[in-house]
Amino acid sequence: MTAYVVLGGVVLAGILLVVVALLARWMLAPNAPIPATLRTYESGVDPVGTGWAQVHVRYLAYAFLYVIFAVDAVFLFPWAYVLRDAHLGVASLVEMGIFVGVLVVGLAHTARRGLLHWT
Amino acid sequence: MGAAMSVWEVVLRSVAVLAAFLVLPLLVGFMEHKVMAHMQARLGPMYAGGFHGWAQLIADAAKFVQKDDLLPTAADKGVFRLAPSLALIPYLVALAVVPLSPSIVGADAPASAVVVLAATAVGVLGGLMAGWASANKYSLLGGLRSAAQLIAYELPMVLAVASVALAAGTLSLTGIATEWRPWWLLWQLPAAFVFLAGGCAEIQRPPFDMPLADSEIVFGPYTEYSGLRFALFLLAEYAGIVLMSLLMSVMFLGAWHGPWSGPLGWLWTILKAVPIAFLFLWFRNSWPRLREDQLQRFAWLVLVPLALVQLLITAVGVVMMR
Amino acid sequence: MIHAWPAVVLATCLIGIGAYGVLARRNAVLVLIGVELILNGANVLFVASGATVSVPSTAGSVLPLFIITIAAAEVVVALAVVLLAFRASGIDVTEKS
Amino acid sequence: MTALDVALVGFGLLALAGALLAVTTRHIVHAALWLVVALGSLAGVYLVLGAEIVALVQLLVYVGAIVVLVLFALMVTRSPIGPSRDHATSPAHRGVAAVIAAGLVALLLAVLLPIAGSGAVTRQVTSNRALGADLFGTWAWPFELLSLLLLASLVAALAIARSRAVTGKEDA
Repeated sequence: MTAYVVLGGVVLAGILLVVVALLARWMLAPNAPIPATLRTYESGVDPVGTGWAQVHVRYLAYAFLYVIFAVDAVFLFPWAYVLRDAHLGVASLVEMGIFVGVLVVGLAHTARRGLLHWT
Repeated sequence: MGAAMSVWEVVLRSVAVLAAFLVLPLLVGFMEHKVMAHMQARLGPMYAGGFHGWAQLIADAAKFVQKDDLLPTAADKGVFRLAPSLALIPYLVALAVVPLSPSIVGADAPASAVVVLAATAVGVLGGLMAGWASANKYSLLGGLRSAAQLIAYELPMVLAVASVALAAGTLSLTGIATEWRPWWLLWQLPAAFVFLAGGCAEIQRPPFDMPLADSEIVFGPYTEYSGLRFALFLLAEYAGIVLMSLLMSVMFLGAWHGPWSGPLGWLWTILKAVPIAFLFLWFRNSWPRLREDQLQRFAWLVLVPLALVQLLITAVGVVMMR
Repeated sequence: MIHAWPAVVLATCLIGIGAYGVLARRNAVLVLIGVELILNGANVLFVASGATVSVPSTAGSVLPLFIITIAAAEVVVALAVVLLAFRASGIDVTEKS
Repeated sequence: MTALDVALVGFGLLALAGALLAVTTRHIVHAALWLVVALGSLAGVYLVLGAEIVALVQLLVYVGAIVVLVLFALMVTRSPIGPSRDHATSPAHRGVAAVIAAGLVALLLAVLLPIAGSGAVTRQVTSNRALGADLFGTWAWPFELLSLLLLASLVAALAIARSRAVTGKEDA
């Protein structure tokens, strides 16, 4: 687990990098904002409404799919250690086959309902 | 790596990883300048630094630092400021666990393959935060596209990594590369393809650059960013190319396996990563952008099933050969 | 060497904060955030007891994995319902992206 | 206090601060982002407690998937920049909630602290290999049931999210 101490050090180094970079900018860059440069950029046209706009719900369907399959993928990792095991190897193959098979039904269902096709 | 590690060693390792993180993306960026130029029958940068414009990106960095860093009035200031770091630092963490040779590795975590995946999964938040905090419709749309794309392609990548981890019987990248045998090139070929496509989408390079799509939504989540913060996003993109190329090399191409691999192992790992990085640049020059829905369909109906079939092949192979 | 009680205090406080979030918030998504905190408090307890028992046991790691899975399933269904409620409130969320 | 204790308390305080801000901030999207801070620090807590896989899964699934889903849901519904008063509850309401939450904490502490003990013990690091063996051995049946739960929730969520009943039109 000592590797994670190094990873902590690496994260601190990354934060330090960003801080030093922004400090350099603070010292070197001019800061002369005018209202026009601070306005929301909408391709040269005057901005309409506020920045928040409603976007399509279809993105949520992808997120649903991902969350479900991400947790499925989680169990693949411990599996890597078990598959070579003399006692559990074949049994775990069958268990994982059923587990993934059930979820593939979900993916097939999603595809059949046309959620992955836009018009 | 011994159980006890002095503070100095931790500092030294962190600084070494940081140095690699700053130098390698510059090399890839320069390679892109030149490769792209020659593919388009141009010369590319020729002046900065003298020899074929080698210092062009350093000059660019000096320019970015001196540019006015705009903070739009309507933006959510705190989140807006934080987003570039959140896009950048995960790649640094991921790079820290990638081994160049059995002994040259920043942090040899027991489950380093999962560390890489967890880090890139956290990186998704960077684009989403940038898109939302910019208070710009293009940005929000780009941020959503970016997050939807990253999560859609994260999954095939997870499955591809799981496949090699199964084949090697370990979650450590060092362990995977040690167990690697030349015939894995064939056995793990579908996983390698899935990882390459997923990796290309993960770093949002053409043909998977819908989140940026300059002709549709200006520059996606980065529309409102300027100066140094924008440069940090760019650095993250090139660090992503470095990371994905090295991972391909370590997991699928055998990393340090090759003649004289003892002392020169690290050189093999890097030499195997260079063609992959070249591929990413080549893709950008050869292929047009996909459409948003085509992108999602490709992930869910091609890559995920392919990766699942690969998992089955790997698992049955491991059980048969045991 | 490690003490068990800081982890227990952390878990308890997380559960308390989560409960406050569930009780004091009216936005459904914010209530959900409170629920997630409660679930994480339970996870901390599991992991802490797995780390401090005298006999090595993996249950302290397996059960959190299960809880995370169940949390994922719960969030997916809950957010689908939230979305439905939002549509039912008469706002058109089908605007072309 | 040992080095592990210091690390645990550090990550724990960070997690508590994130959690507290997540349930009190008036900015809806900020609440989800503070939740990221809380969940990320908890991954650190799990690492200190020697549960590597749980820590990484926390980042991969909780931060990378569940919070992203929550942010998606916020962004397709209503999430303006700046504080939002629509969902605020009255101070009395919040006071009662705080009292109930404090009571819950006191009750749980009274039960759990005596069990936890006050002495230092050896930290057990969970081996990834043992975790796999138990998951596919001892816990095989709950594991299989989880796949059914996930399938059911996916189908249900898609059915709800696309129900025609409310908007009366089908788009996609």
